[in-house]
Amino acid sequence: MTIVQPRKAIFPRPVAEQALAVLANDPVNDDYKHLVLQAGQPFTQAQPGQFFHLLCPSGDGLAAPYFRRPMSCYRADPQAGRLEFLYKLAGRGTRALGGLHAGDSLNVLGPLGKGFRLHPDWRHILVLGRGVGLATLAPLAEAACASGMRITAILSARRHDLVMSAERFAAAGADVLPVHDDDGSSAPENLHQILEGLVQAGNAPDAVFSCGSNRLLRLLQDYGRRHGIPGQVAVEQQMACGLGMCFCCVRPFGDAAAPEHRRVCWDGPVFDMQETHEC
Amino acid sequence: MTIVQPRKAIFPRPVAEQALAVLANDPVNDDYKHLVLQAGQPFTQAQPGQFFHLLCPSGDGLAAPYFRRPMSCYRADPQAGRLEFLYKLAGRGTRALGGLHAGDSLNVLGPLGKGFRLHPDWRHILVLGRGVGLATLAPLAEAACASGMRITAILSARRHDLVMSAERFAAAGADVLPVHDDDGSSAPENLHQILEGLVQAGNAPDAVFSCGSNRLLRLLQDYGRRHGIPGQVAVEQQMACGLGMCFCCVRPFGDAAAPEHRRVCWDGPVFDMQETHEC
Amino acid sequence: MLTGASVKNIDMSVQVGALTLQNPVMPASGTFAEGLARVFDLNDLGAFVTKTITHEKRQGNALPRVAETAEGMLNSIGIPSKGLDAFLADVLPFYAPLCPPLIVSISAPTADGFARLARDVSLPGVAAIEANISCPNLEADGRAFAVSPETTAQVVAKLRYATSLPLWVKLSPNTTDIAAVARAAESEGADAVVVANTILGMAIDTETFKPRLGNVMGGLSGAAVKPIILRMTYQVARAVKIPVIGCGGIGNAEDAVEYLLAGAAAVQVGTATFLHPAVMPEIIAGLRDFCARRGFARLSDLSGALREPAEVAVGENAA
Amino acid sequence: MLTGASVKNIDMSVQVGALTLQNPVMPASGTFAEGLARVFDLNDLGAFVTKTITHEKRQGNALPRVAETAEGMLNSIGIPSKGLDAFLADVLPFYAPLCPPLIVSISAPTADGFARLARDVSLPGVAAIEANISCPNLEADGRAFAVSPETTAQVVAKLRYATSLPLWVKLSPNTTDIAAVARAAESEGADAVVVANTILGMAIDTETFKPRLGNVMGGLSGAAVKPIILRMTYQVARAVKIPVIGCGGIGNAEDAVEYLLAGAAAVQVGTATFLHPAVMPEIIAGLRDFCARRGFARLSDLSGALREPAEVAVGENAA
Ligand SMILES: Cc1cc2nc3c(=O)[nH]c(=O)nc-3n(C[C@H](O)[C@H](O)[C@H](O)COP(=O)(O)OP(=O)(O)OC[C@H]3O[C@@H](n4cnc5c(N)ncnc54)[C@H](O)[C@@H]3O)c2cc1C
Ligand SMILES: Cc1cc2nc3c(=O)[nH]c(=O)nc-3n(C[C@H](O)[C@H](O)[C@H](O)COP(=O)(O)OP(=O)(O)OC[C@H]3O[C@@H](n4cnc5c(N)ncnc54)[C@H](O)[C@@H]3O)c2cc1C
Ligand SMILES: Cc1cc2nc3c(=O)[nH]c(=O)nc-3n(C[C@H](O)[C@H](O)[C@H](O)COP(=O)(O)O)c2cc1C
Ligand SMILES: Cc1cc2nc3c(=O)[nH]c(=O)nc-3n(C[C@H](O)[C@H](O)[C@H](O)COP(=O)(O)O)c2cc1C
Ligand code: FES
Ligand code: FES
Repeated sequence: MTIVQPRKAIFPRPVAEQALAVLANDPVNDDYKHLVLQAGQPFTQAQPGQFFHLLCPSGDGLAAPYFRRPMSCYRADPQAGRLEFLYKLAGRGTRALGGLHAGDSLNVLGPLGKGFRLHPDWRHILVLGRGVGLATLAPLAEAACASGMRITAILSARRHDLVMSAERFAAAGADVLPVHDDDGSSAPENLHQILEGLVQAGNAPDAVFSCGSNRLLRLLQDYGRRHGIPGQVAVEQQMACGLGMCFCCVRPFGDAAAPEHRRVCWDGPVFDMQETHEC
Repeated sequence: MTIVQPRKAIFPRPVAEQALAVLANDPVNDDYKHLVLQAGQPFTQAQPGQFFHLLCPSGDGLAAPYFRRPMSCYRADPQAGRLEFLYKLAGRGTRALGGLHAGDSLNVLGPLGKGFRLHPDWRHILVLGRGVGLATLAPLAEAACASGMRITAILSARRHDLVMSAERFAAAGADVLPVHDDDGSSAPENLHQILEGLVQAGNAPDAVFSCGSNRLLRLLQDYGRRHGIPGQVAVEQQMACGLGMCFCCVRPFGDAAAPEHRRVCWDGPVFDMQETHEC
Repeated sequence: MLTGASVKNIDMSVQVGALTLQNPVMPASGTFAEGLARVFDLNDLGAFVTKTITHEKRQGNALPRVAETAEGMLNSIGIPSKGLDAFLADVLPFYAPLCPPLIVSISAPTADGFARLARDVSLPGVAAIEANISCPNLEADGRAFAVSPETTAQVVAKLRYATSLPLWVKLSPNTTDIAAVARAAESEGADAVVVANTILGMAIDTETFKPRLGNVMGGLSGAAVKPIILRMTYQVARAVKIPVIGCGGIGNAEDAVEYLLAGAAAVQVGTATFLHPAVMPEIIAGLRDFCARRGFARLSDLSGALREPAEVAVGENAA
Repeated sequence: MLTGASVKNIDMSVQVGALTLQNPVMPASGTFAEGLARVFDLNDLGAFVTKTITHEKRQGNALPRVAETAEGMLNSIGIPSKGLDAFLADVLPFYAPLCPPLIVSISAPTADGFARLARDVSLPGVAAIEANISCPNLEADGRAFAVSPETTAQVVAKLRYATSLPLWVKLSPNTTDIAAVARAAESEGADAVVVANTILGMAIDTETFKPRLGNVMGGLSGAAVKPIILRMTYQVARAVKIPVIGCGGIGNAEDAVEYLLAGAAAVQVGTATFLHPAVMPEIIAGLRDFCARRGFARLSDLSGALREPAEVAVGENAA
C-alpha cells in the first residue's frame, strides 16, 4: 500500500472553535447575566434556536469544568460582529462564566444543532416562554418579524420585574403579553384561556413555539392537537461533545410505546412539539 | 472500646497554610521576578535558609501545577508584615507565579525546613553565591550583620548588570566582591585566588556559606578542608510534601562509599558542606 | 538529521501491519462521527474508526450517560446501535469518498457472534476490523472477553478465521496483566492491539445520594487515565511484536509523543475531541513540528525510542 | 432528624471491627509523618497509619521518585525503611502520648516474612496492623500478593495466625477482580480491607525521552484516581461483610461522603495532604457540617446509603 494523498475537502465546515474576546458580561438580575462577545464568521451566522458550546474558565478556586456547557444563541449580529448569551447562574460552569470580565476571552464552539424552522406560508406565530427559555425565543421572534410574520409573545416570569427581554420582543413587533406568578396570571388555566381566546377571536397562530418548560410544553401540545396547530420546542439535555458523536444527550421522541432516541445536539435542540416527550 | 477523647495539643505548630495577598510582583530582569506578599505570623518568623511551599496558580491556559513549588524566603519582615521571594522564571509553576498581580492571592505553606546556623563565636563569615542562590544568602548576611559578624560576600553572575541583591548585601555591611563571566573574574581560578588571598591576609572567614552551584560547592569544600573552615550549603531537590512525609526529596550525604539518604525538606535544605555530595 | 526548515518533508506515515497510514492519528471508537466534518477536513486524519456496531439494534444505557471527573469523564453510553443493516446503508457510504482507511469497530456477546459480524462487515471500503472485546461475554458469566488471556484467545481465534481483513483487537485496562492478554491476541493472529478501552469507574452525587451515571458504573477516559494507559502501552509494546495503538488521555502532540516513545505505532484520540473538536489535526501538526525540532526525518523513528535508565532498582514496590 | 444547630452533637465515631475511631478520617500509609504535627493537632485524627515498614533496612528507589500528572501524581518512592529496630526505637515513642489509635503498615517479600514482622510489631501502643500486600511476592515471580485471591489468601492466613491484633489488609487496584481478592482476605480472617493502594502508571519526558520516574513505572494517586477506586470500594463493600476503608483521591469532605455512601466505614487521605497539609482536619469539619445540614445524627449512617437506580439496564458494555 502507498501513502494516502489527502484530497480536497468535500464537506462545508460551518462550525468553528475559537477564543473570543469578552466585550461585556453584566448582570440582568440576581440570577441572570448577559454576555457579549466579539465574534466573526461562522459564529455570527447562528440561526435562531442554534446553540454554542462554551469552554468555561476556572472560577472560585475550582478547576475549570471538564465538559463544555451548551448555551443558546441569544443574539448573533454579523454587522456589529457580536455574539450574545443570556444565562442563568446555575452550577460550577455558569458561575465560572459569571466571573468573566471585559477583556477576558472565552473559547466558543459553534454554531451547533438545528434551530427553529419558519414556514414561509405562516403569517402569525405564537411564542410562549419562561425564564431563560426567553433567551432562545427572542432571536426567533426577530427572524419571524424579518419574514413579515405577526408575533404573539407570552412571556412568563415569577414576578413582574423578572420578565426578561420583553423589549426585544416588542422591538420585533410582537404583541407582548407578560404573565406572572405573583398575580396568578401565569397559571395554566389563565394561559389556557389566553390561548383559546386567540382562536375564538379568529386570531389563531399558524404555529406555536416554546422552550424550557414541561408545563408550557404540555399546554401547547394539547392546544396544538386540539386546533391542528403545528409547533416546535427547544429542549435541553446534558451534553459532552455537542456534535452528535457521543450519544449522551439522547431523549425519547415519537411513539410513546416505542420511542426513538434522538440526539438533542444533532437532531435538535429544536424538535417537533408533538413528538417531544418532555423537556 | 470507647470513643477516644482528644487531649490538648502537645506539639508547637509553627507552620501554616494560608492564602496571602500579593502586594507586588515586579521583574528584576528578564529571568527573575520579585514577589512581595502581605503576611503575618508564623510566615514572617522564617529564618534565613528556610523555605516556603507555594501553590502556583494556573497560567497561560494551562491547569495549575499539581505539586507546590519550594522557594527560599528572600525576606521575612515581621514589622512590615511582608514576605518576599526572588525567583527565576523556569517552568510551568514559576511562569504561572510570574502572572500574579497586586491584589491576587497566593496560597503559601511554611516556614519549612532547617535554615542556616550561625555560631555565636564566629566573627567573620564568607558567602559565595550565584544566580538565584543569592536570594537564599541575602537574609543570612543580614542575620550575621545583626549578630555583629563581618561578612565577605562574593556575588557571581554572568554579566555585570545581572548581579542581584548587591545592595542588600552592602546594606548588611558586607564587603561585596562582584565577579562576572564576561571579564573572567568568576572563573574558579580567580575565585580560588580571592579565597586564598583572604587567608594570606589573615582575614580568613570563620565559616563559609553557599547555595545553588555545584562548582562553587566543590571550590568551598576544598577550601574548607584545606584550612579547617566549616561551611554550610543550601541545596535544592524536587519536593512533593515539603514536610518530611513522602521521601521524594532525598539526597546522599556523608560517607561517599555508604551515603545516608536525608530529606532536603526536613533535614535541610541547609546541610554541612563537607557532608554534601552535590547540590 | 534534519534542519528546522524541512518540516514539510517529514515522513509522517506509519505502518500498522499491512496498512500504511499517512500519519499516526485517528479517532477512538465512539468519540467520532460525521459531525466532525463540520469542523475540519476529515481527509487529514490517519484513519477513521467507527463507533462500535452490533448485529442487532440496541438502545444503549440509562441516562445520565456521562459525568465529569477530575481531568476526565465517565461514560456509560453503552452501544446504541441501529444494527448492521442501517450501518451498511447509512454509515458506510459516508466514508466512501474519503481517503483515510476506515476501521470498523465491532462487538458481540459471544465469540461466534463476533465472528459472524466480522464476516459480514468484511466488505469493500472497510480497511480493517477493530474488535472491541471489552464487552461482556455471555458465555463467561458476563465478564468481558478482554479480562483474561483465555477468553481473548478464544474470540480472536474465531475472528481470525472469519475475516481476511487486518484484525485489530482493542484491549481492556480492567485486567491484572494486560501484556498476557495482548500476547494471547497476538498468538491467535491479531494484526494489531489497541491499548486500551476505558477504566471502570464511578461517581456519586452527594446531594441526591445517587450514582452520577444511570448505569451506576461506567468507563473513565480523558487526561486522568493517561499515566495508567501509557504504562500499559509500554508493557504491551515490550510483550508483543505486532503494532500497538495507544489510546487513553491523549490531548496534545506531547501526549502523542509519550505514547510513541513508549512503543506505540499509532494513537487514537477520544475524549479530547469532545473538548476541542479540532484537536486531531492540531496533534498531527504538532507531531510534525516536534519531528522537525528534534531532527526526526521519519516520525516512525519515535516509536519505542524511550531511553530507559541504565539500571533500575528492582524488587521494589511501586508505592 | 437533626436541626442545623446540633452540629456539635453529631456522633462522628465509626466502628472498624473491634476498633472505635472518633471519626472516620486517617492518613494513608506513606503520606504521613511527624512533620504534620507542625501544622495541626494530630489528636484530631481518627487514627494514625505509619509509612510501611520492613524488617530489614532499605534505601528505596532511584530518583526522581515523583512526577506530576493531570490532577494526580506518580510515585516510586519504594519503601525506604530504617528497619524494625529503628522503627521501634524512634517512631513508636512519638505516637505514645497521642490519643488516636496507631495502625502500623507492614510489608515483606514472603508470606512468612509478613507473619514474622506482624508478630514483631504486635506490641503495646499498636492498635492494628495494616498489611500492604501490594509489594512483590518473591515466591510468585515478583507479582504482588494482592493481584490474586490465592496469594492474598496465603499471606493473610499466615498473618492471621501471627497476630491477635486487628488485621487490616490493603488491596491493590492492579487486579481484574478486586472483590474476589477482598473475599479471599475476609475468609482468611482479615478484620478490614483498605481499598486501595496506587494504580501502576508511567510518564515520559518528551524532551529527554526518559521516563519521569527513575524506576520507570510508579503508582498513580490523587484526584485522578478517585472514580476508579470509588468504584472498587463500592464493589468490595458489596462483596464482603468486614469493614471497608476507602482510599484514593480524597481531597475534601464531599469526596469522603462519596466513599461513605459507596459503603466505606472510614477513609484514608494521602496525596491531598501533600497539597494541603491541613486537609484532614478540614475534611473532618466538613463531614460534621454535612451531617448537620443533611440531618444525620450519626455519621456512620452515611455508610452504604447510596440510592441505587431502581432498574439498571444490564448486559451493556460500560464503554
Ligand atoms: C441546547 C441548550 C441550550 C441552552 N441554552 C441556555 C441559555 O441560553 N441560557 C441558560 O442559562 N442556560 C441554557 N442551557 C442550560 C445550560 O446549558 C446549563 O444551565 C448549564 O450547562 C449548567 O452548567 P453548570 O456547570 O452551571 O451546572 P452543573 O449543574 O454544575 O452542571 C453539571 C453538568 O450538567 C449539565 N447540565 C446542568 N443543567 C443543564 C441543563 N439545564 N441543560 C443541559 N445540561 C445541563 C452541565 O452542562 C454539566 O455537564 C441550555 C442547554 C442546552 C442543552
Ligand atoms: C529549598 C528550595 C529553595 C528554593 N529557592 C528558590 C528561590 O529562592 N528562587 C528560585 O527561583 N528558585 C528556588 N528554588 C528552585 C525552585 O523550586 C524551582 O525553580 C521550581 O520548583 C521550578 O518549578 P517550575 O514549575 O517552574 O519548573 P518545572 O521544571 O516545570 O518543575 C517540574 C517539577 O520539578 C521541580 N523542580 C524543577 N526545578 C527544581 C529545582 N531547581 N529545585 C527543586 N525542584 C525543582 C518542580 O518543583 C516540579 O515539581 C528552590 C528550590 C528548593 C528545593
Ligand atoms: C462517550 C464514549 C463512548 C465510547 N464508545 C466506545 C465504543 O463504542 N467502542 C469502543 O471500543 N470504545 C469506546 N469508547 C472508548 C474510547 O474509544 C477510548 O478507548 C477511551 O475513551 C480512552 O481514550 P480517551 O482517553 O482519548 O478518550 C468510548 C469512550 C467515550 C468517552
Ligand atoms: C508518596 C507516596 C508514598 C506512599 N507510600 C505507601 C506505603 O509506604 N505503603 C502503602 O501501603 N501505601 C503507600 N502509598 C499509597 C497511599 O497510601 C494511598 O494508597 C494512595 O496514595 C491513594 O490515596 P491518595 O489518592 O489519597 O493519595 C504511598 C503513596 C504516595 C503518594
Ligand atoms: S452531546 Fe454528544 S451526541 Fe449530543
Ligand atoms: S518533599 Fe516530601 S519528604 Fe521532602
